[in-house]
Amino acid sequence: MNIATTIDGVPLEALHSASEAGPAAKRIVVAYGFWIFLLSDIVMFAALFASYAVLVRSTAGGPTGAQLFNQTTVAIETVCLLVSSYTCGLMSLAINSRNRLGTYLGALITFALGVAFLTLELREFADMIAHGATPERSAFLSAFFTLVGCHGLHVTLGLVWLAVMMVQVAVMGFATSVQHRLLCLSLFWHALDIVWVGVFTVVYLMGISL
Amino acid sequence: MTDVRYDRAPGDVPSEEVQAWAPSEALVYSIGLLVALVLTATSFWVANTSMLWPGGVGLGLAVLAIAQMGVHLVFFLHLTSGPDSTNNILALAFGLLIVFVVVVGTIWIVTDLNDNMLMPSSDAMNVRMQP
Amino acid sequence: MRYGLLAVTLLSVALGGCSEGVLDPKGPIAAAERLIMFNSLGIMLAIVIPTILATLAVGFWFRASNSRAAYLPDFAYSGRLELLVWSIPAMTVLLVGGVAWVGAHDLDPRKPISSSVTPVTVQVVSLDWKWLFIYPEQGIASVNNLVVPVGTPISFELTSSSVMNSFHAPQLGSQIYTMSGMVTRLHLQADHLGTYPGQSAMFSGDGFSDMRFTVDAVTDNQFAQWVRQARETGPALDMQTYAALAMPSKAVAPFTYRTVAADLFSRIVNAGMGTQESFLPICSTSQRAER
Amino acid sequence: MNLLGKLDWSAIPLHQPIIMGATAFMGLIVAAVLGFITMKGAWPYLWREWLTSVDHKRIGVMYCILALVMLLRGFSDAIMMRSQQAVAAGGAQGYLPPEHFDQIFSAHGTIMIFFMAMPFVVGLMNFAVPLQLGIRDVAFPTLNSVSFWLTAAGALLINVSLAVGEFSKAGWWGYPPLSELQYSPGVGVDYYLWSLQISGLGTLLAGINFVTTILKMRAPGMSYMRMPVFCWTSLATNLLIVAAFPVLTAALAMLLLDRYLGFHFFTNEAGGNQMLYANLFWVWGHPEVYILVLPAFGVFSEVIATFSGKPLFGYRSMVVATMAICVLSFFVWLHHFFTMGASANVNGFFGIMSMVIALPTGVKIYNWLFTMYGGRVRLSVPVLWTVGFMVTFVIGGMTGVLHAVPPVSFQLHNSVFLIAHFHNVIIGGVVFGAMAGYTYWFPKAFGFALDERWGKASFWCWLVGFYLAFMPLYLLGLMGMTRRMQHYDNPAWQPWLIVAMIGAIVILGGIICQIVQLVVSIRDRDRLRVTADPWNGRTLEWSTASPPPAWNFAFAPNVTGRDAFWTSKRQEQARQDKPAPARAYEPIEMPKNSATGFVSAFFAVIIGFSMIWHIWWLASVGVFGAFVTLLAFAFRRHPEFEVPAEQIARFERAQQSGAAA
Ligand code: HEA
Ligand code: HEA
Ligand code: CUA
Ligand SMILES: [Cu+2]
Repeated sequence: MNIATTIDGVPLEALHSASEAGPAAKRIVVAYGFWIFLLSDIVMFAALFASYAVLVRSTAGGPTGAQLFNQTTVAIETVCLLVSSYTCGLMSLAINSRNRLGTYLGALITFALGVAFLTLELREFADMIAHGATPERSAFLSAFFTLVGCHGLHVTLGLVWLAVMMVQVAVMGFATSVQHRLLCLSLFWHALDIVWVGVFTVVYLMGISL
Repeated sequence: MTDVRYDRAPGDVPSEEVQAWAPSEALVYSIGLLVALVLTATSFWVANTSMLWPGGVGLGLAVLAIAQMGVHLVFFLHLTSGPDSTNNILALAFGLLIVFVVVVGTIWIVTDLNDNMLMPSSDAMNVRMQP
Repeated sequence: MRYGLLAVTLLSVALGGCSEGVLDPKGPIAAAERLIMFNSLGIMLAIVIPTILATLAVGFWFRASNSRAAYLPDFAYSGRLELLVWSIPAMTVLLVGGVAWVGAHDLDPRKPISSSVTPVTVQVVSLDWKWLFIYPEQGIASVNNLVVPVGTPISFELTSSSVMNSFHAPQLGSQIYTMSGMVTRLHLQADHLGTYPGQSAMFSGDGFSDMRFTVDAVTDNQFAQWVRQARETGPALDMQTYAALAMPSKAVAPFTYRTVAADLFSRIVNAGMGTQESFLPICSTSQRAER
Repeated sequence: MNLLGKLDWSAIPLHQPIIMGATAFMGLIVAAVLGFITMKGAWPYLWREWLTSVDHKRIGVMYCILALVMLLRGFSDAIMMRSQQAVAAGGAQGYLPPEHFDQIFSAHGTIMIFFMAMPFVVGLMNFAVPLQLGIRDVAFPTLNSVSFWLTAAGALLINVSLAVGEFSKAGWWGYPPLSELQYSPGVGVDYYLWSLQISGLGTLLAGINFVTTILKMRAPGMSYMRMPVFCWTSLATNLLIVAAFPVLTAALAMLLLDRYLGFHFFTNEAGGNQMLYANLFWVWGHPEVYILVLPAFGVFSEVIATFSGKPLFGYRSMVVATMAICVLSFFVWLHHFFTMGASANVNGFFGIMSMVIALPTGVKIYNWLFTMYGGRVRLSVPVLWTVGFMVTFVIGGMTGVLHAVPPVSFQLHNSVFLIAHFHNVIIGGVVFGAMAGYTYWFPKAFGFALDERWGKASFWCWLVGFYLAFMPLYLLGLMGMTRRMQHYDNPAWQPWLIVAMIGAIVILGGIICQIVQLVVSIRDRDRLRVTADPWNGRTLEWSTASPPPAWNFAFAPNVTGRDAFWTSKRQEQARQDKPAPARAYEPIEMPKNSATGFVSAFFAVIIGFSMIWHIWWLASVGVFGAFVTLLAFAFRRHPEFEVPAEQIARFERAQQSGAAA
């Protein structure tokens, strides 16, 4: 509640309204730009979700979701991603207090969990393909592999990005630009988690129960 | 560039001084994780139990998912309804509107079309539309 | 309004010599659609023409070189005008919107035409690049020539053998897409004897421009006679002949089939759905591949 | 294994004289331009000042140049279609065989929408928005350069298809199953898909950049309700870009997966659903038409207020109308396929929603009208384009609403009546708007104005040409002529098609006038030299020099009201004192030039081209190169440099003495 009446101890009336205060600070501009990017990314996922929903019954006589999905894997995947979001958050706290060790540690755990998630997902895919449930088999499977695979691709990119950022911290320290990028990275990682909530609910849970 | 305080970046951790009264950040993340885990567990349970009316399961799952997304936004992405986040929230609201329109509109239109495209006399079309 | 009249006169002169198209309906559907079009146009012209005239007049009168025009440099807001400006188009939209809603329901292509005459069913298949019309009740089929008894509702079931097309005979009314593996529905009727052009209204590849057909609206007797004739001449339409017909070809001259395999239409639809039982190795691919 | 994938000599259409002629002609022009640059030794200058520039003004100008070049390409396609249809009546086949004609209308539509209209409006926004907001640059200047070069890369790819391989023959929508591998086995559709994906990415990044700029980077005091209307419409356009383009990306990606990996999203087999593609395409497609026309509305708003010597009438309802169009445009897309067979309720709903857009659009028309009312309207070229627009667009909008009545669409869908509708709104709206903006801001960008007489001549040619070229199409549509006809039976259509061709030729006259205008103006630039404020402007771009310095404003402007510059001019008059007391200039931080955009677009072309021709190894090289480019950008140490205070002071002094002289 405090926040509504004062900002950093300065009463609101004394401040310009945000819309008249002139260009915002770089950190805000960068993060806001990235926020807009994330929203556009989510709209793309919305199109994929919609396509999946429309094609889910078009199995062309091939296997259905209920026959293919393994809930235990999905549960483990979900926990991996959730905890990685948590460690990613702790990492940003370490960054804010310029704690290198904490940053590396947070990054390492996040990375490891991300890799675990990807491994599980790829194993699941390989398993399905081995059983003939390839994306060429039916429209349903095309939509499934595209939606889930697109999320997986995002995770992969996130991991590459994370690795690059750790090199940057090592080389350039906590320069402002590095900090801005790390902020964006954590936004990205959390957003992936949100998309995953949609994936496991719509694809896996609704897939087996409906 | 002018330094503006009356504005906040999305996902930013609020500065220490203002939030002196608030729980520590690590605690916020931990609460978030906990709630998210509980919601996830509930979702899995809902999908598997036979104790619930099957007709309501889909709806229940959707509500749980939305709740969990909200938890992520608040605890991990630090979104608040404070005046310093107005722009972030507005952008989010616009994004959600579009997501809603794209998903609901597409499902509405294509299901309606599908239903109208069945063979009038035989049930052959069902092979394609319903497994 | 004078200009409106002028435009209408010019339009009618321009179209006077022409006896085809949307403005020359030959059936109840096309007639209703033309009426709706004129009504909507009239409603909108009532606001659009004054708008155009006002734009020209204001722009001309307030030109900088006209010293007689008033200069009101602070005239930037007027609550009354704002309200007017929002409400006049709103009324128009309300009116045309109502027409759209009622029209969409009344002229829904799926809606049968109410009539005391029993309808004739025609199954339409769009092929690369010609039209196949199957008359299941008569057991015959015809290519690029649709013959219908006048005054009788025709109930169409439409599908495609390959890509999307749109079945359109402007003087009879609504068009509708044809899509592989799916069946769309359409109801039309011809009220006047005559021969009317038809076409595909959805681009479908190289032979598209030739994908025309004619509609012959004939008397009941003539129709019965045509059916009899068809039954006696032409090849039989079975799986083999259908497969041959489905190969891409352009500008095919109309002809008829003496018999049609009973479930041909539904098998074409099922083939399009790619289910296992698909029976035809229709490979238009090789023909389409040009390099 | 073939090192060059599907690429071999047969890809070059040596046996087709028309294509080879066109290619040779284009090649000659390109060679001439490149030769000229080399002769002048201008490469270092070009590289330093333009190709690697991250200055929003330069990027804006490059966007407009790209758009104008693509206009010429799109127009030559249009002339070919018009002349083909003028002769191919009865049994005649004309001079363009179907496989060629089909490529032409597909290329015409794609190029005009994506590589002419889009770059033009994005270019105008690039140039004007930061200046109007009173800031030094956009939020992400290097990203801006990436956006531009990706757009250019897409444009390059689509033009390469002329010489190497072929272009899509499935129309600018690329509807499956026609665009699927089974029915379009050639590389044409792949050219279409990859050039749209690459330029689409650029557009999306530009959208993000501008939303952020407008929402977060305004000059002190520039509250939302003080922003110029052009900034508002730009905001709406960029919100639409950010929200709509991802859907197109997704739809095209699915089609790519179908074509490259045998997926079954839209195929006839295995449960694919072609209706889904149509649905997704138009989810993007309808907002796209407002992406194009909203900036044009913004230009007209600026022009009409400036040249009437009055504030814009009804600013508030203008803003409301803009944002209403922005949101409503997402609720109407089904009106592009009323005839696919949806239920009456669905058709009715989307029909009514489409009409509702006429309401805010109409409000805009009336507000412009009342802005002229009581004004002193100087009838110079930008105003002519504006009034021409108001008259023409209302007609096109009306036929749009007509299409939105489902039973009417059942008859007129895909007829040339529809072609007339959308050229009516696009030429009468977007192109006229682009031309108005071009004439309006040209003096700001280059320091000299465009010749008035040639400008007027061009306008009249365009106006008359437009009516001649497209009014007959309305009639033909009513006579039952459908679109995309390579030849036709009905001889009654031919006279009208000949009129339409004459119209296109008159438009060509307009284009020639425009080119002459440009040449004459460059020749007479000393006579046409202008001050900072040639039109007695109202917004901040007119408060700085023409052309503006790299840093735009020596001091961040302090905005105290709507029409910021006009307000401050009035205040100065009222005070009647000397220019504001001299302030000490301060050094300004500016972003350094960067080759990131150019180099990453280079790799994008490599990726696109090698994917089209299935040259997998080269595609991986391209991906790797793009990645390294990004890394190089990320590890830059000093991305900014400082403009010393003396340099700024020198510039300002020279400016003032120039103005006094
Ligand atoms: C800049 C581009 C642009 C713009 C602004 C518009 C504006 C509109 N368009 Fe258009 N449209 C296209 C570009 C555009 N369109 C394109 C490219 C296609 C075809 C693509 C293809 O198939 O290849 C198309 C196709 C198209 C269709 C599909 C037809 C079919 O395929 O069968 C429809 C149907 O509803 C439609 C409707 C409208 C409407 C209702 C508007 C409205 O926004 C118009 C609103 C404006 C006015 C009405 C005028 C001003 C208002 C007043 C003076 C107020 C009073 C008037 C009234 C209340 C009537 N358009
Ligand atoms: C922005 C969009 C745009 C624009 C501007 C145009 C402009 C024109 N179009 Fe286009 N057209 C489309 C978008 C556009 N078109 C689309 C989307 C299709 C559908 C494609 C499909 O079916 O898939 C289409 C289809 C289409 C057809 C096919 C009809 C059919 O299917 O049967 C025809 C037929 O003649 C045609 C004609 C013309 C003509 C004569 C012009 C003329 O008005 C051309 C005007 C000339 C220019 C716009 C260039 C002029 C200016 C300059 C070069 C600047 C000069 C230089 C300086 C100032 C320095 N168009
Ligand atoms: Cu459409 Cu099944
Ligand atoms: Cu539209």
